[in-house]
Amino acid sequence: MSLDLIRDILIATVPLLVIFPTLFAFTTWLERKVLARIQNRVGPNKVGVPLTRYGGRLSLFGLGQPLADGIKMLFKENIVPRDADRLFHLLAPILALIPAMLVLCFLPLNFPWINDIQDSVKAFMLDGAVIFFFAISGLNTLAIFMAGWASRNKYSLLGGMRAIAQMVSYEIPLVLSAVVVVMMVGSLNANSIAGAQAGWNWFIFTPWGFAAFVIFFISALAETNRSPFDLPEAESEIIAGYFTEYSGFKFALFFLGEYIAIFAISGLAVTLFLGGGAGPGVAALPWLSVVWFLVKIFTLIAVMIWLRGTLPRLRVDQLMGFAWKFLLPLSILNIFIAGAALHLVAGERLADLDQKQPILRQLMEGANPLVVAGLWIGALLILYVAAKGLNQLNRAKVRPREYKYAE
Amino acid sequence: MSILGGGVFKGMVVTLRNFVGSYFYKDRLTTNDYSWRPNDKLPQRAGDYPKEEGEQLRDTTTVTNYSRNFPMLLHDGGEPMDTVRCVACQICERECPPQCIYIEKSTEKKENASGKPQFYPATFDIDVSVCMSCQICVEVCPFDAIVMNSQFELSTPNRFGGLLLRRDDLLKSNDYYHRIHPEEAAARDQRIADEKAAKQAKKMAAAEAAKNKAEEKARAEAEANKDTADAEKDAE
Amino acid sequence: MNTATAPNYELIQQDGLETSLLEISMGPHHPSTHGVFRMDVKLDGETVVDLKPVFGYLHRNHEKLAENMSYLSSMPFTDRLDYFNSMANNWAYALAAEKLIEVEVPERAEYLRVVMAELTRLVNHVSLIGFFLNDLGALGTPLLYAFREREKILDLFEQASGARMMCNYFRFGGLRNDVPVGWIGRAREVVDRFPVFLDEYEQLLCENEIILSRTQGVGNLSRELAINAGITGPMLRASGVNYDLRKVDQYGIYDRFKFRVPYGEAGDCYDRFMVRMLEMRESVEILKQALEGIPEGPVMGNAPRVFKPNPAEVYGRIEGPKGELGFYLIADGTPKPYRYRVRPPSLINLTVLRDMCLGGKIADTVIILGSIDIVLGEVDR
Amino acid sequence: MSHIVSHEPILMKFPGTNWDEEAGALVVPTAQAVAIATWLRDNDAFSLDYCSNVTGVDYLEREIKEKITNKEGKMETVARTEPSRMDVVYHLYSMQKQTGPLVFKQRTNREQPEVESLTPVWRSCELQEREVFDLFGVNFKGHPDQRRILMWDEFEGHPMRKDYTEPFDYEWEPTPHDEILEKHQRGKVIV
Repeated sequence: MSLDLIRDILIATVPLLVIFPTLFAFTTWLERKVLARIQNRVGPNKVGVPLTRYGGRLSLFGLGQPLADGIKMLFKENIVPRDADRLFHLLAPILALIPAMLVLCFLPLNFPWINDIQDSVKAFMLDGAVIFFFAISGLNTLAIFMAGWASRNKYSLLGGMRAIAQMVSYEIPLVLSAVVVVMMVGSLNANSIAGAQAGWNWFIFTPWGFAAFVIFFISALAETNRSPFDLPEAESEIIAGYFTEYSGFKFALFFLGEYIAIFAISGLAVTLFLGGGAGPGVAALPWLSVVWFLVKIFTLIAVMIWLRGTLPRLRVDQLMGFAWKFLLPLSILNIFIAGAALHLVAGERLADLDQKQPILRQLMEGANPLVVAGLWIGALLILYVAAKGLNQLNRAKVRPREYKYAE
Repeated sequence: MSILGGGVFKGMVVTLRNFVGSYFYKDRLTTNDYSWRPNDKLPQRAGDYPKEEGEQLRDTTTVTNYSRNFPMLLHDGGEPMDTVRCVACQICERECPPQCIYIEKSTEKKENASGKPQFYPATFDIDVSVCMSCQICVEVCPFDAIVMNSQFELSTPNRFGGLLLRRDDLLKSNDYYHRIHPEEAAARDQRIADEKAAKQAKKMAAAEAAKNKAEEKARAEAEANKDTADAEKDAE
Repeated sequence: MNTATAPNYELIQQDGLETSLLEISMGPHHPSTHGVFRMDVKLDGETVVDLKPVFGYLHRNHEKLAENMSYLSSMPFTDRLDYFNSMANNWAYALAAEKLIEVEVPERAEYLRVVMAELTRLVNHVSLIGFFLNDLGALGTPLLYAFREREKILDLFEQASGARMMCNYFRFGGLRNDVPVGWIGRAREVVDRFPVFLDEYEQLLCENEIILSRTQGVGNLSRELAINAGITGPMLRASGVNYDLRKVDQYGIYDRFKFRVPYGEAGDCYDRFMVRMLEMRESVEILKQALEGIPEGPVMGNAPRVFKPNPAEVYGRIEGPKGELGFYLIADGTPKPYRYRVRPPSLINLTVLRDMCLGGKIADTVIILGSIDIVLGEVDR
Repeated sequence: MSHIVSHEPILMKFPGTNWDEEAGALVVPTAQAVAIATWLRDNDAFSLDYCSNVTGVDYLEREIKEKITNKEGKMETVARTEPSRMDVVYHLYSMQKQTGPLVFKQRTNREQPEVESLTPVWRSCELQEREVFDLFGVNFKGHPDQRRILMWDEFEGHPMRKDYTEPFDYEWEPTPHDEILEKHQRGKVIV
């Protein structure tokens, strides 16, 4: 282990371990402020720098709140139920955090200091990055069930079982919608996928790309137990689900794990569909791509928070029905449409598309716009009709009712 | 809605409108921000008041001038015990639903504001931890001696004696009453004034009736002696 | 067909694997039991196999208290029965007591009574829908919109009676004091702005696919079982029975106002939710008409100073927001009632909780309990 | 007010019942209670399909002074001692006809109160009859699930009875309030 290899490893990993937990703190603040404003409240604004001499306080718009929460979590008593499975009770939050952190390294964040370290350390250069991503993030399910089982509490057990069922069944639509992009780009390397969307031709602007993005986003919500799918920790039914018996720093670890998982999966969504670091001005200042990357991640997180403030929760059987009978067939159909569209547009030029250049630009030069527009509307129409059909198929007639009045 | 997920989007439009609205329309935010100056601590113990008796340091906009919390005894200004209105008739003690008032009547009488010797309450305790601020005592009191205060910061660290308000903690002046409940105080004073005026008028009427009855009697006697005088004159 | 026979779920014997049911006690300290109420639930996986409600955690024996106190002294305790609408409880008790003595309630007091009762109905329905959405999982947003509107009405109560929730405002023969100057104007302003809020609320909730699929067809209550089990209030009207005491008994001066009574037919959670939404609009209609026609004049009739009715038995009932709230009083000539009984709509509406929850998921139990609208102060008295 | 239910036809049909004029209630022998109740519910003339309120009333031994005009037409008060009894009162309404209350009483003694349960007829009596059992001690024959509803199961005694004495309050703590209560009890009896 030569000295400069260790140096390069540290350069590659330490920023990730520093930047993302601070972003976690910022996200908790953002979530509480946005949710508060949605509910016509003001949100945290009391924690700040007390200026005792002037008898006032620098409120910093509540930015001190995550810090205060962190410190509070450190000092909270760490209760472990008497006959809980102590080892696994302790292990679960750590296992929830490690894969989320690990997966962060594959996001194509080319920080400015990235190009003077050796290639072997640049994780996102890994050829099978997307596959590795899904493999590692599958561990999260195991952690949640371990927490549910180890706390010997009926509600946590229910929460744990719900978590397994939900995450396993939403893994498939997630992967299938990612397959569409991989098929287009032809490589699993996160960097080449991002490269293939340089300039403005992101994959979301294609019909099958847009459908795949919607499916990916919905499945991502389910993967990270966010808003309409937050069944494993459904407050109103099973108190706090798998982390009912967690308090103190272990509880904070679960939260950190959950938010880093949200970063990771929205980072992947940005890489696959929203063109990674691509954005105006990247050519002039290359490190601007990191800023664009984070801005896109935060827009996705803002939409997640907005959903959390509006939507109620699904029931377990509806959740499963939605995944297996609606998202799965739709994503498979989407793959066929993408393949057919590619074949129709590119025709015989399919073989000599080189990976480095943006795929879409190459596709667009050859074909005349009329055919492409027709394809666009055709694909979207087929997808919409399929979605309506599937929806009627597996859900009872559910629509608002008219009511009679008595004088 | 016919399109898939239409209802969900309409709901999200509402939350977006509320999100944006809460920055512009101040009346949407119902949570009012209590004063955050650290040294402006809420007055904790009952005796912990500045010289201005009963005055709350915080802006009383949060406490409207209709809210009622715990009873207080009224006195008409000056030295509290000289002008106390309460005559310890113990009707309020008997009517109080949670029985949280305890009165011990004084043995000897004392001059009250209008100069008439009157009993006064030697001890008048209200157990504020039991009182449910239902205002029944104010209704049944025939002398307008007890009214509701709007002071609610009475928390004390001492669990037993701290919440038992003695007579001196309860006594408040009438103009303090005017300051916290202007309308109600004005209406009450008006009613007392009317009753006094009515009593005055009745007394005057009674006095006149008595006076002119006395005159008639006097006139009747005058005539009577006049008749007897004439009779004697005739007799001679 | 009076006792619905529950489907018999015997112990699960699957190919030699004898397993047992998961027995959960959802209660008394649970986020969505609306107070200290416990349900012993037996679960087969997520489906509910058996459910046994347990009451009594908030029992203060309000009736024994009332029998040791004068009639007037137990009026403030009626605020604590259903602490969400104290004015409606006061009115029910005042209505029953007024049957014991001959007292004539002045016009202005009758109008103000209708205004206060309808304002409490708005507060109750708005808060209930907020709690119902909380049980469904919408993290507090509808509830906080509801509380924002509830604050405006509670300020009106505070200005009229002195207290926001424990009003103790009604007396036998009228009201304790008149509303302050300018109150009617403020009330009219709040009532005019309420439909705007209701439109926003309906746009947020009534067509949301997730709410539709979670509440339609859940907790069905048939017409016959509803009548037989003595269900009253919006829950009964959601099952299709048109029985509203404001139209049946026409107590107070409800016959002077033109309003309609919405009712559903399926009797599931969605109907109960929608009937309450539509009922709020009708209450706003009543409030508009009542606030227009309030006459001037006294608010207190010539009630005797010491309330000492001669021996009689009386049962007065009103259409409370949760159902028929009744007071059964037996007077024996002394200033204390001989027997004082409160007919609690929440407790009786819980009779059918087990029938509606069997066979559903545990998530449905929470919503069905939410749609029944119980307040433990009234259930346990 | 929804119009009052006439009770004469019931008296004719079921001779065992009699009409308590002063309370305005139909007193029914417990033996025939279920039969009468089912008839009232299913009969078209009455169709009392909604039992709104079920409660118990406890009457101790008491003597009532009544002013009656005796033979010479003079008013004089006669003291009459009334035996102790326990009533279970049902208020019946009809939702179809929207007709007013018919008060329906079952009487029993105080030592061994035993009454016919009407839960098979109206489901709304189920919880209310359990409450009467819990607070008054009236045993309802035929009740599907007769348990204590408000008190905890190991509780002895029935609180709503007039002669109920409170058990020793083992959770008592010295509070200023209880000085006041003692002073209340010592001198003044609450009228």
